[in-house]
Amino acid sequence: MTRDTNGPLQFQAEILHTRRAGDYTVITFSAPGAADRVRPGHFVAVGIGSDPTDPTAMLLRRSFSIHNTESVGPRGGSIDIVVAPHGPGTRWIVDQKRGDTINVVAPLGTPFSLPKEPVSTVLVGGGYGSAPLFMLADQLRERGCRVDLVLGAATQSKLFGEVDGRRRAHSLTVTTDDGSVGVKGRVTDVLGDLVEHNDSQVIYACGPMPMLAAIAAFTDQHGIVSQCAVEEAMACGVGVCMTCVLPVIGRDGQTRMVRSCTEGPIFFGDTVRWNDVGTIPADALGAPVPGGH
Amino acid sequence: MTRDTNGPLQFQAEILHTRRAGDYTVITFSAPGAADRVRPGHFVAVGIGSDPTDPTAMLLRRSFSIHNTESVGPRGGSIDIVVAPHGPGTRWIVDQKRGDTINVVAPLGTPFSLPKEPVSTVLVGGGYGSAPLFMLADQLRERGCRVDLVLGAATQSKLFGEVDGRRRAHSLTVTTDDGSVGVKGRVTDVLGDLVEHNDSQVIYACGPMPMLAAIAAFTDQHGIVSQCAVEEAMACGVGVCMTCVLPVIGRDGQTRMVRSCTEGPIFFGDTVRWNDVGTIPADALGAPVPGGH
Amino acid sequence: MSDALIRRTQLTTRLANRTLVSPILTASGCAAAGRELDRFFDITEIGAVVTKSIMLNPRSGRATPRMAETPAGMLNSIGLQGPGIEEFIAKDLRWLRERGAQVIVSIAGGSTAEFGEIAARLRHEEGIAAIEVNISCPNVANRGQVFACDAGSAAGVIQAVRRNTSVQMPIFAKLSPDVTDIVSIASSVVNAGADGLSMINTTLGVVIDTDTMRPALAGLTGGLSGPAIRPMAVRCVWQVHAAMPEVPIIGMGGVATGLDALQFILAGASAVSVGTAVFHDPSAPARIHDELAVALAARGFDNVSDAVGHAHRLWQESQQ
Amino acid sequence: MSDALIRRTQLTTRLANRTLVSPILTASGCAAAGRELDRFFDITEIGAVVTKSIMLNPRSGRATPRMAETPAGMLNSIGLQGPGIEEFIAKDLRWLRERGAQVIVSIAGGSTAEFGEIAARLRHEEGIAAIEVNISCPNVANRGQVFACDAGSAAGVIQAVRRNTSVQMPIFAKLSPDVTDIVSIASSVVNAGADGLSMINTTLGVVIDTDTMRPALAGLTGGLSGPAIRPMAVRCVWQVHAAMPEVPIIGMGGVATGLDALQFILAGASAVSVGTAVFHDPSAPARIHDELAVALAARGFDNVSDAVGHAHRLWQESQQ
Ligand SMILES: Cc1cc2nc3c(=O)[nH]c(=O)nc-3n(C[C@H](O)[C@H](O)[C@H](O)COP(=O)(O)OP(=O)(O)OC[C@H]3O[C@@H](n4cnc5c(N)ncnc54)[C@H](O)[C@@H]3O)c2cc1C
Ligand SMILES: Cc1cc2nc3c(=O)[nH]c(=O)nc-3n(C[C@H](O)[C@H](O)[C@H](O)COP(=O)(O)OP(=O)(O)OC[C@H]3O[C@@H](n4cnc5c(N)ncnc54)[C@H](O)[C@@H]3O)c2cc1C
Ligand SMILES: Cc1cc2nc3c(=O)[nH]c(=O)nc-3n(C[C@H](O)[C@H](O)[C@H](O)COP(=O)(O)O)c2cc1C
Ligand SMILES: Cc1cc2nc3c(=O)[nH]c(=O)nc-3n(C[C@H](O)[C@H](O)[C@H](O)COP(=O)(O)O)c2cc1C
Ligand code: FES
Ligand code: FES
Repeated sequence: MTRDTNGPLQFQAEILHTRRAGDYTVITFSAPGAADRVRPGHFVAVGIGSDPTDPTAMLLRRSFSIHNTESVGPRGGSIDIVVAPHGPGTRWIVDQKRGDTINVVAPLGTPFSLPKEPVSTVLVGGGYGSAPLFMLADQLRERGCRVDLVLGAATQSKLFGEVDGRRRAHSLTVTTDDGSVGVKGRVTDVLGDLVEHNDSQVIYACGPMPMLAAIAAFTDQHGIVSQCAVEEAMACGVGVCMTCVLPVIGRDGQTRMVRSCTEGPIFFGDTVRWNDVGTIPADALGAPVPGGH
Repeated sequence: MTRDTNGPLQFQAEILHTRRAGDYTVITFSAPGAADRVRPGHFVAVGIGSDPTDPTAMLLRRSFSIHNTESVGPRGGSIDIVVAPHGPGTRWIVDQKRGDTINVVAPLGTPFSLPKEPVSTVLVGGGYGSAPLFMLADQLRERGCRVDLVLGAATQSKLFGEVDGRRRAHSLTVTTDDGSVGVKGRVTDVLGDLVEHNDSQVIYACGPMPMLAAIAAFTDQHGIVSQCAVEEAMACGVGVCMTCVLPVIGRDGQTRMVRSCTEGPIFFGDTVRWNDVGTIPADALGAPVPGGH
Repeated sequence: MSDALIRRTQLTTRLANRTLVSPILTASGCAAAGRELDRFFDITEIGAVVTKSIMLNPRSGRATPRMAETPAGMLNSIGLQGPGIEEFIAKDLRWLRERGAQVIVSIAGGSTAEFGEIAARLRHEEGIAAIEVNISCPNVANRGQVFACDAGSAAGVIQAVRRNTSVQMPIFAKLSPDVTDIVSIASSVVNAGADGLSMINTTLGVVIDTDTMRPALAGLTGGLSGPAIRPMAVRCVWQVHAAMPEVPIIGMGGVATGLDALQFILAGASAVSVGTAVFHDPSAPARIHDELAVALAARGFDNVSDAVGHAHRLWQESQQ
Repeated sequence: MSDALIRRTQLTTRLANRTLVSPILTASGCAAAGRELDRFFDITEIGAVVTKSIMLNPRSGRATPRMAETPAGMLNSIGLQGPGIEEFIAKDLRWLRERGAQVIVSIAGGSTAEFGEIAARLRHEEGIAAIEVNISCPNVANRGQVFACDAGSAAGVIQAVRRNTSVQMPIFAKLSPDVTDIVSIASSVVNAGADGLSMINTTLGVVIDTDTMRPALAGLTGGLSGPAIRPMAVRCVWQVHAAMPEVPIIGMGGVATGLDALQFILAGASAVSVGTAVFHDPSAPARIHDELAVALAARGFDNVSDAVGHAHRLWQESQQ
């Protein structure tokens, strides 16, 4: 058997451009070869350090949704990510400057599935969760789908992509928890009207877990489909460590602890056992039995 | 009892300037307050990371002789060091750019003693070991001492300070192991003539341990004095860890394991037991007794 | 030297009665069953894929969070999630065989009997270079004490595996560093029939999440791995090789570069597994192989076995 | 909050029968006798200076190299170099007293009797807040086995110290993590008369210098310290506090920030020593004190003792 060489690539990337966008930093880096393999919903894993052999106290890669790609960039292809400085790793990443190098693995994960019919869709992004939705919006529109975009965040500086959203979707609705811009409230507060009005068939969502759970509950109630990009802590990002699992119901009805870096990060909303995330449900395959493990 | 606040300072330093000099990088950083406390032979200890709270895999500071100071620099005082990229820590330091910050402790150690009389002196630097000798030359000349400078290295690119040397000493002799510049040979090959010719009373030396040992043997033979700046691996640089010790004979004739970061790095050549460095001599204070410790 | 040349020729290693093309292996639990890493480097060019420890039945593992990053290391509590031995044989082992990779199968159990059963199930499978017995798992019968922390329980497991395995099949016992005297555990498993030793498994740790003010891992404790523990791992290899120089050792714990691998070899390891470094750099095993080839050549070694334990010889000379 | 206010007011701690102005201490061997660090921060504003372990007689320590940097840590083999108890009392203790610092005197010995003698010599000295008994040193009578690795030897040392010390003087036994079951060692020293426990000392490691191909330390093995071992240290504190919640613990191992110190306190430590971090940042103890004050306030704690062991309470709730 020969090697499968169509998967993710690992490469030294040069940072081509960085810009601030509210609380976030958008980083563009060279990705020759890899950029062309990207589909909406894929993510990248970035190492901390300019090279894998640099001594670093932070061994684990940081994962970011792919925001945009350029196939014929200055270095024959580039990728954009949107980074929220959170802990020491992401702070290191946003401190890197044009011309610095980083080590990147991309593209990773299972991307969004696109509908075969030109149905009406709603795309919901919470905070930087909107990052992967713009490429998705483009591809949906190409297939003749209607795209209504909802961006939500705690406050205005944590919204990402308002300007782009107006250009790349048929409609844009903004919500903020504090009402600093758009509708005061949660994204789910505006979904009912949108879905009803446009007869939307699929909701694509990326954002915090409680938001995804709420959307999955919503699509369940309304008898439509959701695809959710989950965010679980990942040690490897490539499928070898089993840190990133969550309980997912298979086609056979059996719940299994499934890797979100490989089988995900995109899951159909009705397959994830949202309330049981962070636990091993008693009926999961191989769950501990009382008395033994 | 109140605190002694005249010792070393710890401060965030801004890198003001860097330049290449052969294989070395000369780094100038701001050192308000500290620059004025420096005497020739003092050293600095530089942390790896822009701030002590930055996560780093390299915890130990790197030590460098102070090459120059400026009391009224752009930030009210600055210090120059000469860095040879050796392992990962020094490589990180030479990668820092103007405007970056580092955390510095300075000045550290016991400096060179200056002669009370205007005697003739020879200053010998091996490789980057010449770094501290130029400030020393200035102060010796101020006191009316004759200063003959000898710079030695394996090869031309590892010599430091030829140009400066010509300006700041009465004479300059260069030796290289490969003869790429100056006399082919070791610094000790040229000492005999110099000392005889100028009736030198003190040799000040800084460089690799074998060179220092040879110079101490030389001054011993010639009945003159040497002061040697030793380079022992240091964990703390400030006198609290006891990693940097070497066997030194006290005024009472007793050998003790003495901290080179605090009692040194400058020692009189005849007090160091050069052949026993790296061991505990059996007659050292508290040496292991057979059968016991 | 061309890359391919370095990788192919110089580094064949003897490990018990096997010859491997390289001393560099993956570490159990850090490479799944090789398929994912094969996209980053050619898994047939390293010494062997050491597979994730497999148990008799499917197993869900522990609840999440299962990991926390720590300085130059990480804590994990995966809890041996896996499909069970039958699915492992049908899918993973089969794929590895078809791919032409060398395979060391790591096995784990909650009881001595379970270890024996798994070994028996593997007995007639082709394409297994060795069995690594992960005895760093809780013994259900002994209030969850880890087998590897008790010389008697550890020996019991190895005997059970030995009885159910062909005499030609090398058995490596994987030891935990969390013991007062690793040499005594090592000698007890060797006496019980282990052909070699794998050292070290992770060391037990706890991280408190200062935001939630609770343990960061859902399972409270986890195993610490990565460069942080390398000096501890090299120490274990050194001590055991000094006591039993004839017993082959697979060294591991924080190997991230060829020079790290060389430390283990000089301390007495015949092969070296790369674990956590794979998360940092998924092509690490191939890179480390190449770096090791260069490092050995630069030091004048013609082959790996001359370097195995070399630091002991130099050390003894220096002590005379 | 002004810096001085943070440092002075909020953080008084009970440690056995003592009250300290701060839970932040230096770690033995990483602060000498306080004088050098006093130039970087005011040593009277931290909880106490824990002095370098002192033996009966002057001692040269081990040959150099005595240290090697390791990922997020270091290995040391100082070998307890020091001036002996008489000079310590005459110079170091006297200076500390005149300076007005709180002092915890760390003592070490090669035999049970030596520990007893040192304790006796300290009995009538003023200005000692507590004695920390470093039992992680080799027992000459027992082929150099470390006292702390054997429950019996460890208890013997503590009994000897207890007999030679006033009942008011708190004795803290300093434990090694290099044991199969730290809780059993802890309970044996508490039964022998220790008022509290200091955890952890360094863990044994080896680094091979790949240039010389020999051990990097002249003494072969050394003690691993620094952030690398923090998860191991927090684990030890957690386990012992869970088993003996009433016994005060001085926690240490890789503390470099106020949040690191908070991890130890939440896991059960009443005070926290800062060791290797001092080499990275000589003003670390004062900085960590300030960071801890802010962290405790941000979490709504009025005082340190409410936070001690708090993670156990939250953990138990979450497990119900
Ligand atoms: C599939 C996926 C896509 C993501 N996309 C984005 C994005 O587009 N933009 C963005 O800003 N962030 C994104 N994140 C979150 C981002 O990966 C984390 O914020 C980041 O890893 C935290 O690293 P840190 O150094 O700031 O924090 P630390 O707390 O120091 O991280 C320590 C460790 O925990 C892991 N970790 C901590 N928090 C998270 C988290 N929320 N998710 C995953 N791992 C975590 C880190 O990877 C690291 O291994 C994504 C995460 C996933 C899994
Ligand atoms: C008093 C003194 C003055 C010095 N002056 C200069 C100078 O002016 N210019 C210059 O380039 N170098 C100087 N050095 C040497 C310099 O400190 C080392 O080259 C440097 O610490 C090595 O760090 P690294 O990261 O490159 O190597 P690594 O091998 O990664 O260092 C690991 C550890 O070992 C210590 N270490 C390793 N080699 C040495 C060494 N030779 N001396 C001391 N510690 C060592 C480091 O501090 C560090 O803690 C001086 C050393 C001392 C003690
Ligand atoms: C996420 C993870 C999972 C692991 N799973 C196993 C396992 O299933 N069986 C086993 O014997 N060791 C397991 N280990 C331990 C490694 O094989 C290895 O012994 C240890 O991590 C030290 O090596 P490293 O520092 O290179 O990772 C695991 C380690 C990690 C980090
Ligand atoms: C250089 C050095 C010397 C030490 N000397 C002693 C000592 O004399 N007595 C002792 O009990 N512990 C000694 N220790 C151990 C520390 O006190 C501490 O327990 C350990 O280093 C873990 O803490 P840390 O990671 O903060 O350094 C020493 C540690 C170092 C690094
Ligand atoms: S992050 Fe490692 S398997 Fe998913
Ligand atoms: S380097 Fe720590 S005492 Fe000298």
